Amino acid sequence: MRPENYQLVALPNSDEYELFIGPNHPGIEGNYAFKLKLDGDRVISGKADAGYLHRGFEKLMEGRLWIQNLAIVPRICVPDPVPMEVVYSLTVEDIEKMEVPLRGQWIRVMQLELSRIASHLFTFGGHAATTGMYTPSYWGVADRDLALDLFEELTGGRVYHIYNIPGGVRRDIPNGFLDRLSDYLDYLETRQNDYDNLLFTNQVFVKRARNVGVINQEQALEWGVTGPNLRATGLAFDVRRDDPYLIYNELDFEIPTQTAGDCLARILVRRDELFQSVRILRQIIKHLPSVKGPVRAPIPNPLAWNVSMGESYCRVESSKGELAYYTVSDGGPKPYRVHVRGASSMHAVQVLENMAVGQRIEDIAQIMFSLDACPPEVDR
Amino acid sequence: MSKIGNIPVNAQAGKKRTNPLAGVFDELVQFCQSRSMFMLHYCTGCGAIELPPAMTSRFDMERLGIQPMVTPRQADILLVTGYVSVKTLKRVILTYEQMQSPKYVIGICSCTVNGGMYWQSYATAKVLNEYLPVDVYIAGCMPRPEAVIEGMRRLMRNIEEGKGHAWKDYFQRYDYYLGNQQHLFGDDWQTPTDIIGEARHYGLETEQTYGEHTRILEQHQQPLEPHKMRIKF
Amino acid sequence: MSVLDDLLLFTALASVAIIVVRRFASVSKLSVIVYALATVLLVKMSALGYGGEPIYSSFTLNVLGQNLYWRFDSLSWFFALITVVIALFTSVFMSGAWAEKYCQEHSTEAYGLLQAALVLNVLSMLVLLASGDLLSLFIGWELVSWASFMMMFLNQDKVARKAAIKYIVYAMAAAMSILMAIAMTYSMTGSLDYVQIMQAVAHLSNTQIALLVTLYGVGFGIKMGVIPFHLWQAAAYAETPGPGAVFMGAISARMGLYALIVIVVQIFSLTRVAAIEIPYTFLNMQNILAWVGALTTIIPTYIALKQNDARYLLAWHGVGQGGYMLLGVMIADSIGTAGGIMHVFNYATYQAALFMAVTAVMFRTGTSNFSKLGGLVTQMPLTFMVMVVSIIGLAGIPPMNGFVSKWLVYRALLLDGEPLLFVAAVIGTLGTILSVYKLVHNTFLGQLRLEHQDVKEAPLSMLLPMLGLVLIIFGTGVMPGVVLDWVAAAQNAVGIAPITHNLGGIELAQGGLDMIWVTGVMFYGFAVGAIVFYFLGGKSKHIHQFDNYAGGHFLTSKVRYHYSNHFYAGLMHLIGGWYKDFFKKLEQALVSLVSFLSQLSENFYRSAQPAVLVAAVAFIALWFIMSSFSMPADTGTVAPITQGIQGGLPK
Amino acid sequence: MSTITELLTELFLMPLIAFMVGLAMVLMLRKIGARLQRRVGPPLLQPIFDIVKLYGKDTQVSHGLIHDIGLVMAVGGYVAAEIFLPVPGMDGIADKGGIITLSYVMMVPSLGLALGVGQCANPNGSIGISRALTAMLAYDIPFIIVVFGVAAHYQSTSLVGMIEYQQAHQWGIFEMPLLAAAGLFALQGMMGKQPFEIYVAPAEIATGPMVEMSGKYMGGLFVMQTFQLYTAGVLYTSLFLGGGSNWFEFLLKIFVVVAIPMSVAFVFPRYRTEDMVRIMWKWPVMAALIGIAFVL
Amino acid sequence: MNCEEINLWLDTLLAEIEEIEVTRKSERRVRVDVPASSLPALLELLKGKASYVHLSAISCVDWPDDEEFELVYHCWSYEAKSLLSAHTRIPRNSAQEFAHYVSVYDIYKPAAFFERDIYEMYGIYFESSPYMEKFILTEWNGPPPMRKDFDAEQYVNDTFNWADYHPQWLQELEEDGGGIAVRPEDIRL
Repeated sequence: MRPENYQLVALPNSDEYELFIGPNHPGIEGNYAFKLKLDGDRVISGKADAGYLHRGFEKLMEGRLWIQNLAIVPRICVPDPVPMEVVYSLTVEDIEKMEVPLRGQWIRVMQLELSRIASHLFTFGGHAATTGMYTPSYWGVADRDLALDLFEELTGGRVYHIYNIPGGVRRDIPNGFLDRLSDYLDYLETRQNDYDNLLFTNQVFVKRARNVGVINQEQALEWGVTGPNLRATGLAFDVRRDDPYLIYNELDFEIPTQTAGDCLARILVRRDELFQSVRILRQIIKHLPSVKGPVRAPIPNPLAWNVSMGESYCRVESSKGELAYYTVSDGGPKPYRVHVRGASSMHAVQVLENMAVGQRIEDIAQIMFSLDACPPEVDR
Repeated sequence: MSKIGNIPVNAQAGKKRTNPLAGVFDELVQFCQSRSMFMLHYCTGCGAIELPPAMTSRFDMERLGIQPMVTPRQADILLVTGYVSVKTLKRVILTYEQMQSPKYVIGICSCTVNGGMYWQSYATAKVLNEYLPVDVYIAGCMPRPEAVIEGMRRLMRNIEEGKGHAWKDYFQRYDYYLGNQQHLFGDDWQTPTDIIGEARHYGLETEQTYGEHTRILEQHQQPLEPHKMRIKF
Repeated sequence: MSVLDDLLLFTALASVAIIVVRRFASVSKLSVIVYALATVLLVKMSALGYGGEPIYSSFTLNVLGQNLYWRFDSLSWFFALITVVIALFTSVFMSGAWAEKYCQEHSTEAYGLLQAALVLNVLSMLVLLASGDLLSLFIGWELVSWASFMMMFLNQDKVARKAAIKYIVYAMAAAMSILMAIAMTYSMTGSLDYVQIMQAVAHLSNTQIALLVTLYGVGFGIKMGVIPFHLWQAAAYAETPGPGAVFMGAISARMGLYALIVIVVQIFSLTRVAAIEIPYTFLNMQNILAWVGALTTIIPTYIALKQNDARYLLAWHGVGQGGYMLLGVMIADSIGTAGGIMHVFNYATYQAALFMAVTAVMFRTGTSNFSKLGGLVTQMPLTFMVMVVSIIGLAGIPPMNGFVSKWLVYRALLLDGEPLLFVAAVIGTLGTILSVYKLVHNTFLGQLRLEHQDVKEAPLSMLLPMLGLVLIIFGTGVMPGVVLDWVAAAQNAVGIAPITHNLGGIELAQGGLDMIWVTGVMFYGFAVGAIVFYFLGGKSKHIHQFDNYAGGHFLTSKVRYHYSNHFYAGLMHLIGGWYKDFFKKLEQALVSLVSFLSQLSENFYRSAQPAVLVAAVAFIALWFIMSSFSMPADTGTVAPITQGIQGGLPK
Repeated sequence: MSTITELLTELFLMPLIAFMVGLAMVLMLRKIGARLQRRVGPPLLQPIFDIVKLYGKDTQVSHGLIHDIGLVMAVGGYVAAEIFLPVPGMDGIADKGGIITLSYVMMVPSLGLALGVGQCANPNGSIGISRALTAMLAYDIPFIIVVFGVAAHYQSTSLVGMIEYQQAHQWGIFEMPLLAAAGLFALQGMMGKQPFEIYVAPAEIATGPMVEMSGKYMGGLFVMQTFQLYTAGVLYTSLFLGGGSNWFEFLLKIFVVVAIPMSVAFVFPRYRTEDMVRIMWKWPVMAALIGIAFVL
Repeated sequence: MNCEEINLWLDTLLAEIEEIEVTRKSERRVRVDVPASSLPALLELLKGKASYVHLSAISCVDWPDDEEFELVYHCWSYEAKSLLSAHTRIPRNSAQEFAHYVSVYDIYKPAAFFERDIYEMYGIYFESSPYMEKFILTEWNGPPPMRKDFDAEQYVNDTFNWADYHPQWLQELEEDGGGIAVRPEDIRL
């Protein structure tokens, strides 16, 4: 930094001191920082510090073709990239008034739900690790890896798939994919008991997570909390059901809620959501073979595709919460403006700063992970 | 234009170890260094997402003696996982300087090599080895866990064969690295770590340690002498 | 003229001399010489330390048919030695640079007064220790109380004045309690002489003994600051000007223990005390006293844990450590009492060193508030060393001397089969470790503040006594036999089987202690550790404090990166609610009563001098109690006694 | 003359054996963890690799003399403590100190480390130390009650005497099951493993005391850990499992003892500080006090 | 109130505001164009009277040709289950000085984040917004980067170097007439 920062100054006669959680800290999710002012172990105030992951996505996208942008959108949120591709495609389809073939829609939902499973498995481990239990993160990441294998088979990429394009998905599912998916779901269900015993009903964990980082419903609405974090306060709202996109209104699933609004409630909501996703995937496995037809609508030459003028705001339910893109086209080969409303842009900044006040240093990392914030969504 | 390639390191500089026994056991130490690598828990970019799989049950890095460590003091390897924004780069450099030698930098993902898919981004630094001496690059977007582990094994082999000396380059050609840092961050860039002092202390300095950029640093810098324990009445 | 006469006379003359020359700069040198000569005189009596016969003073007084006389036995000599040696160290400590600074900040007069107060304290303590009967004991007691008060009252600070007044109120209560007890003893036994009382005690009933022990216990306990009378001490000692705090903190409160040993252990004998069963409980009088000791180790220690000022923290520990002594003495076997008595010596050494270190820090930085300190180790390394050695002693960790006496107490509790007392003692010790780390961390470790960048090491005149004390702490830790010799003689004098010991500790069939071996092995371990550290590892580089892990951030000078307040926050979440301040509220009720009385008297006397006020209040209270005492005892025998006592009052 | 040679051998051998056995225990710890986490785990010599590498670092930072001395005290204190612990065929100076001395000598490394970390001027470290000392307060109370009970039962504070008694009669664990259970609980805290891992807590305070430790400083902590595991195992074995009449039996016992807390460690998160103190002062203290009532 | 009633209520509400233009794009999407002066009042009404409690996002679009910034407030109603996008346009300033607008933080708390974001990226100063300071771009000294007149590629080429990656195997390929078919500078569109 600047030399003047090292020029000694008299410190105020106060007992407050500062701690830096992140960017190089195990208690932070990704490259992000949370600066704390503490007195003893009580947090006086917390200040989020973002920008470590800033790449100027929105600027980058203005400089690339509509189709090229598909390659960079999943990079905005790494643990859960599929919704990014889908929602970007949705806005383009909305501007172009394209109709995605039904089979394409089913496959998209399949990916979305599989991605949700992978993301939640990742989160459990992270949350448990902040409380000192590392075994769930070992298990969770390994089990997530099996989902990534499925993705690899389906799309060719483990983490970044670039499988959705405006108009549908790039290609149909491989032979026998649904069987392997079904096996994976069976496996996940056999693991349910292990996870419950190890994590969700572990007395020590429950003691750590209960009544920590409580948001009530009013605060949640005021601060714009979305997704599982909102459902953990008792409001059964889910974009998939209440603002349905793709074929979600044809699927039968529940919206798990908890009322406590604390860290435990949030992780339990995610746990239930994971098994709701399993339920959705089972329906897809059952229905998908009967949905015939192409997987994508024809699009013009992608290298010379001038999307017609218009604007569209589309949102989906990602594993972190409400994810939305605002896309503006001026009829040119490149987007005029793409605004990414990351699901975590509220959680990781204002909600966290508000929740941290008065909490204890023990719980800060846990609160952060229980909100399941994804810093690159803030930075973009 | 910087050139990716083998960094010309004078491996013999600083060879005279302060530890009298280490000369005898040099190879043993080198072997152990290759078999026990503590990597820093610092996710600088999106490539970090492939580290948990590499660390955990499926690929299990610990069987190679690699384990994550929390603070730069404890760690040997700095994994720069993907693009580094300028804001992060400052922290990465600080973190690197706070790490203790022998230390290694692995650039994971294509973005560290040449900007990758963010080549036109105003916020990310493009070529990592302009700012830090990089031991191994693992290209890919993003490299699979197998590739990460393979890269680690390459580093292990390098160390075992006595080739992992890129860290000395940072001391020996500090002026070059500092110049690039100053170009990006401004001339009054100063980290609290005293690299020149360290190079002097451990006998790692060469003529190229000093230059115009270190002179600029000396003009600007606030000297950070450690508090010496002293008995003064 | 016996040696004791020499000592007392010499000290008395020296007091006069010091008071006379108090305005001159030479007073500091004079006082050092005085204490050094007093030490020489004590050394001349050193036969007492090895089981010699008591030495009597040739000066006696005859008051109302009672022969008042003064004598030194092994126990008195032991306490006297500690007193004079600590006074010597203190006088050296306050002679040089500290004196200059104090004179500048206050006045030469104030400094002279401090010296005078110190020498009067020493004199009065010697008189107390030399007392040969109850009346001379009481005279000495009163002298000590007022001398202490004088010392505390020197600090003009409001808080200090308040603490001093609080103290004198407590002291008056103690004096009354003792006076009452003495009167009753006289009425029951017809004598004030120790030997005669000792013989008469056999004929007393249990109730009488219980009453007497309670009264004496309250009186002496107040001086010791045992539960529930612990509230006055910490503030009073902490606020006394530096060297005064050193002296008072180290030894003053131990006079209560001395008197308690003489009366309860020597005269009544603990077997007799133990025979007194408390109705409806499983406890006896001895248990009660032991539990008072145990609680005194715990409660003040944990109050100390919450302090945010170094002097207060230490002063509270002083209260707590008194508990170990009482506990050890009350175990009543040879090991336990040895531990208790030896702890007086050990405690005096490290507490003096600690107060000196804190005073040195205050001398250099002007504050003892933890929030404003930190990182001084690089500036004051020797003071830091003194503090570390002393806290190791205070925490009772080998190889310092505090460990030995605590070991003896634990060992006795173990042999005695007292699990709860044992646990209580251990809880106290653990609390001590916690708070002494807080002390050393918040003053010497951590971030160095801007205003302390140029702080220097404590001046030599202050450093030398500290280092001398450190040598004693370590030396008697390695060779506790030196002190145990004296302790054994003292035990013999009070009629307890002396402890069998050797130079390195004690030998017991079921596990003894040999500190020479223990220390040897520990230093062997450190040597191995040093070899491993310095020869197996490479060179290291000393770095600036800004070059520090901050989660990848750049530390700047604006960041306070030092954890000092609420140091044990996690623990306090659990036990914080247990600080109920029950005792404080009780005390507040009493204080408001006293202040009411003092305001009344202010109206009477229209005097602005608080000292006079307090004296007046005290006198009225005394008169009130005396008259109420004589009312029921209207039946003949008591009347002359009250007269006798009034005749024997020192004022 | 022979006693002196014997003693010198013991002074040399006892810490060395402790270190070697401790290394094996560290390996066991990591292997148990790996198995529970369904992976392979480190190679056999990994603990040695780590320590040699750390000591072989070319550069390392010191925050001052006390930082160095703290590490010397930390390792040295444990080296000394090992000599108080009787092992088959070697008594060291166990007869000169006894268990009370041992438990206080074992505090020396903690104190040394605390001083060293304090000089690092990092609040993470200071918080870690404040938590570590709180943890010590928490587990030492049940532990000291257990020690009291055991010493009262065997009528001795000498570990040698206790072992002799047990080998002549019966293992302490059968005579004092409640105390043994409480002791095992305290052992978990003493080893600083989950659920009592509060003072390392990487996600909260970035490994607390270790935060500024590099190279040989970190290496010292690794060495300290080996001693810590060994000491805990041997102490428990001596108190309750009759020590060892031969090395095989002895090693078997200490490995079993240490394996129990290690297995528990990987399936629990850590308690908060006050929860940890509460639980330590509740169950093991209760069990130990009842156990003492049986013993006395 | 069910959805239809709210929607009906909304329509009457919207009719009250002057110069407003309402487009119902689909069942759940309403587009409203308001002048900048009426926007806070509209949001106030939306939140207070029509249950649009959730501010999903504030988007900013730069129209340099019109010398205007377009601000889009996306509000969601949990009860009506409909998303209302309020578009407004404010005059655009040069990169050196800020454009000014009012904050809606007192209506919608989440606005603070988006307003700060727009402040950094476009240089629009929102009066009375709580955190008008740098957040993401704390170490950025250039102009607000999202403005159309900031040329990122130019900046990148001026600031950064490129690694010259030309290994042996590539040289061999090129000797055989292969290699990279289109150089990066050629494929720029």
